[in-house]
Amino acid sequence: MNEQLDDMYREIILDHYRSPRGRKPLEKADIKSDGSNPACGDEIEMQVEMDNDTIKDIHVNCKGCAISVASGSMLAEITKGKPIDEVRRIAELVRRMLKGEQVEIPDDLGDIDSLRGVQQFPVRIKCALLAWATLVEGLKSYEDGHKQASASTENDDDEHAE
Amino acid sequence: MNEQLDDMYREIILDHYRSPRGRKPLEKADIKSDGSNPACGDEIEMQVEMDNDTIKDIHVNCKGCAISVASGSMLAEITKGKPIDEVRRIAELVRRMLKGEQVEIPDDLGDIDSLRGVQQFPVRIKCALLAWATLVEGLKSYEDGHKQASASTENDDDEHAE
Amino acid sequence: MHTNTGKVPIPADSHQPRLDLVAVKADFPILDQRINGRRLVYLDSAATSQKPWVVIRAITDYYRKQNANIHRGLHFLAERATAAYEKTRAHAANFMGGVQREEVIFTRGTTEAINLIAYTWGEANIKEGDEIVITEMEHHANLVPWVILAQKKKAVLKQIPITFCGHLDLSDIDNIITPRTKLLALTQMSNVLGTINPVAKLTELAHKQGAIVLADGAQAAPHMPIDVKELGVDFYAFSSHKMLGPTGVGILYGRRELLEEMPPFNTGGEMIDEVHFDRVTWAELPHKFEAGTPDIANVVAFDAALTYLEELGLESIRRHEMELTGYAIERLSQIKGLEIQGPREPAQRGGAISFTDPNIHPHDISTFLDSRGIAIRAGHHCAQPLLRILGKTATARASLYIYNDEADIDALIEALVEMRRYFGV
Amino acid sequence: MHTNTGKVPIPADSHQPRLDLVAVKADFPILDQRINGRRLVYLDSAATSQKPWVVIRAITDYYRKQNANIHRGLHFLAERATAAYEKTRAHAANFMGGVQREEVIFTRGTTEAINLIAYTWGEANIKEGDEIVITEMEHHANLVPWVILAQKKKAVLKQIPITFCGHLDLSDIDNIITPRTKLLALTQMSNVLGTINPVAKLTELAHKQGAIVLADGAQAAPHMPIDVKELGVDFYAFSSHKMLGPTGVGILYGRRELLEEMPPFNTGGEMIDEVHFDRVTWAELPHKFEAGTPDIANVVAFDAALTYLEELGLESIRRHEMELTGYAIERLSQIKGLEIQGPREPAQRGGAISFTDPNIHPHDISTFLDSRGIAIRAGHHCAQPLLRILGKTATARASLYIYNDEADIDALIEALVEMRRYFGV
Ligand SMILES: Cc1ncc(COP(=O)(O)O)c(C=O)c1O
Ligand SMILES: Cc1ncc(COP(=O)(O)O)c(C=O)c1O
Repeated sequence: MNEQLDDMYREIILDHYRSPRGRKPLEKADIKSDGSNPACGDEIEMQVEMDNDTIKDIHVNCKGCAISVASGSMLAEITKGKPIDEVRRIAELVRRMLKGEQVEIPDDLGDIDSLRGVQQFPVRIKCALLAWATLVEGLKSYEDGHKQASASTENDDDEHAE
Repeated sequence: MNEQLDDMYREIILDHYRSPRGRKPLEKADIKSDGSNPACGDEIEMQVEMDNDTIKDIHVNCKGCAISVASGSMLAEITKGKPIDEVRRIAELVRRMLKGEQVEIPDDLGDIDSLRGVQQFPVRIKCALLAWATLVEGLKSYEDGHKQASASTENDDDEHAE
Repeated sequence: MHTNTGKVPIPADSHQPRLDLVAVKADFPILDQRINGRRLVYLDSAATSQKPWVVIRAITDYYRKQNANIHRGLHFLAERATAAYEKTRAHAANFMGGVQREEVIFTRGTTEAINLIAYTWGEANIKEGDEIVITEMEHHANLVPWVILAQKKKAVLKQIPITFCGHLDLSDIDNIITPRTKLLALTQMSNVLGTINPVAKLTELAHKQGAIVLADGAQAAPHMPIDVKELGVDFYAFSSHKMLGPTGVGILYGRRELLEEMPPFNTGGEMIDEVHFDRVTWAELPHKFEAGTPDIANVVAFDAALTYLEELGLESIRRHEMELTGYAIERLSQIKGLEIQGPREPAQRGGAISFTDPNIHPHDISTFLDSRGIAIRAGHHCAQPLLRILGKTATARASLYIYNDEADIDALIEALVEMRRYFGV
Repeated sequence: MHTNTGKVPIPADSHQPRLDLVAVKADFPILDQRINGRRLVYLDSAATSQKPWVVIRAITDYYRKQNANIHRGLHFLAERATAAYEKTRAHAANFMGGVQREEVIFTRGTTEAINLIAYTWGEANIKEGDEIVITEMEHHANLVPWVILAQKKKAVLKQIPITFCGHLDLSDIDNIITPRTKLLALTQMSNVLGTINPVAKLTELAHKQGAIVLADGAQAAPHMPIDVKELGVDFYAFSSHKMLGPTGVGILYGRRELLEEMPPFNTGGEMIDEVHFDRVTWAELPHKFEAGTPDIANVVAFDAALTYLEELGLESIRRHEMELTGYAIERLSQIKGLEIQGPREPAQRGGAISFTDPNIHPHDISTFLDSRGIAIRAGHHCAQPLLRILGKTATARASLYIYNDEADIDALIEALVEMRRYFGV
């Protein structure tokens, strides 16, 4: 289980946790989206600048555990410059990977693969999902014409399923 | 426990049960009193003819178990001709005996002593008490100037106490 | 097997293996006991069943190796306990024929499950003048909550009557279940008469009128295969302790859309999302209905009870009980004057057999049988209105389960005969 | 004993024998286990306690030798089960300083006990404009039911604030508890701060204003002698599972006159006197509040837990925990930057110690400690409003009980130091 621990807190994760990417607030944000896990107390604030259907810049400020911070930091790094559709596909990939499905993570999303170890800690899965759920919510309301969104993974209780 | 069983269903009790005393309804009743244990389903109807403060005649019709029938039959036999105060004393004696207190039953109330075995069957104590509670209620309302009374030993739950 | 008794016909479609009664009995440590110097003959399973070693050991193992509070813990024990608790939920969902795990709520028992519905769905949906339909054979658990709710809401409580043979009398059903009916609440199997009710058929009728249907499965779920989807009911309730499981655990199945709309019942920890002094939001299903620390150990052990039943096979259990019920009714009928309640035909009933002796009160029957090591129940069986309709203040009830055999019935019959000599009436 | 630590002063009136920790630890089979290759250091007793052999065995014995449904049975097992069940009631009545057995109601836990009061006494007595007073440090169990009731009745929910040190701030109490106050509901010991509240004093104030008082004893009853008469409260609630007993059992004490006037909560079997389709009368106390089959086995086994606690001595337990709490707080304070919540002085608090690291989230603390075999809890501890007031979204909480010793604290400290190296922050 020390192995398990090291599997969860991989060096890549600890690196993102110690120096999270996307910390700088944006001057001009097209999307603001907040997320939280009331039960865990993780909180996230996100700002996105869009260029039509593409994420031009993104700011992620996550107050939470190493997993949620690292996941948000990876998100900031990866999604910048990607079109909405692709971001959605990646979010879905992350979700399925964390639920324990056999998914291949492409090389260019390499850091995300390091979140795989979180599977072994069911209670922590929602921490890893928070940033992604928050961004997906934000993109949705952007498409719907709103600017503000909020998300929660608190009740994402699938980890209890057998 | 067959001994316990025989201790509860003493020959005297079975005799009262097989041929209960006081079965004959009265022509002239000063008191009518009904009693029941809803949980057990025991039901009793009582009629009493009074001569001032003395029970002149008594009718007991009990539909219930051997214990309640025998107890009612003994009551009919014993209380006939006795003044209210003494009947109350006897009822109290029966009650204390059934609750397991060390009480002496005078020789002239000899049959009652045979109810002692019921102590060992806590759930049955209220069966043995029903007739007595019904009579005491009846006498009380007689003194209060009413004719009709009803009683219940259902919630007489002391047997649960340690 | 006794040769002096005609065998009850076995349903043609029953290809299930027979129970190995010797093995089954050996699984129940309490049956080893001598009561009043005699072998224990336990014929009170309708009140509560005995427990096999696997269930007892599951409790012990839980406390020895897994015990922790669930759902919020991040440590090893808490995760194991949570997984074990949720495993039982998934198992119960399967046991009922495959429902969603979010549709399975843990309660203390059938009684609490039904009260939960009355306090939440009932409180929100029953209005003045609405009609609640029950049957004349309901247990107080599926009766008193509706009497109270009807009083409170000025609603009307109607009963489907019973026939002389102890079946539901459906001759006037169209005047009982009407467009005014908001709820049909009925038992799937009577704990007094043994009658198995046509739940699927009545559910169809009730649904046509727009009513919601709750089935009380306390007596049915332990003894036959259950498929709530096939029954079509909206709510289904049963108790662990009557089906080899521990006390303190009940299951409420509720159709997801209904549960989602319902307000919570008890409130507190575990069932909330966000809490402020002036507002609260609820957790998702099923947690919304499980406030506070549940009976974790017993929920975990209930899984072992379900597995035990499934390994025997619910079809096999039903077949065994039908045969034994047939045998018991036949033997009891041979005792002159003994009055047996409910249907005679084992296919139409379960193994709860109520009877009365014309001269000996049920209490005396019970006490006498007890002196011979035979445990039955005597009284109103929490069905006072039914007993009144039967014209009885009490009955004696022998009820069967997987660990009973013909020798148990023979012991009962022998003791009943001896009893008459004893009381000399 | 460690020599490098100042000893916490022991109250002068404490002549109680010390706990024999080696013997105590040996009584808890789960502590024998290795978690993640390490000795289990269980510091999560405020969530649920571990169980000694005597309690586990009491459950096993019950199912092996006594199991039957209670109160209505006339057979041997039913009488034994009933007597055992009622024995626990009498014991609990004594444990609380000697109340009447009719004043002791069995529930599933503290949460259900408090909901029972809200649904019965609260429903009947709280009117529009009435005030319900709680504190800022309540567990959701003693908070959400009052938020909901206040909303429903248009009553006002007021909170007694806390000071910077985690005590109740009574400076403005006369404006909080007023003649409009109908209920004061407060915890005797905080599950987050550890604070022991002046329940007797506040009860006196509330009674002067004509209010009813409910104390949540979930965290206090396991750890110190309780006398509800001395506290003066009208209702008192606690949970078996936090004090060595099984899950599924709680105790509600209620003053007899109040309980007698209150309508029942759940309805069904066992709690009735007479049942008709149009009217029902209730059983006497305490049965009026115990509908359906209760968690018989666990109630029976809870007796063994109470006996175990009493044999150790609640005074001795309190003394042990005060010493160990003092030691823990002192050692934790030596870790630079670690922030500890609640009073520092062991005499003013119990052994639930919440702390935060400036750089490491409580979840990460918990997960890391778990890898070292140390079980603590991290999160909002079912007290979201309190956490908001503390300015935290979560804390780590180590909580102590009779089977913990200084070696457990040393293991915690060592791991916390190691953790900082691990995360490198
Ligand atoms: C038909 C029926 N319904 C409900 C109940 C109540 O079950 P419980 O006491 O487990 O809540 C019983 C058990 O006595 C029953 O037989
Ligand atoms: C102070 C306090 N009150 C109430 C509760 C709820 O107790 P239970 O979950 O046993 O109902 C707890 C336990 O978490 C608690 O710590």
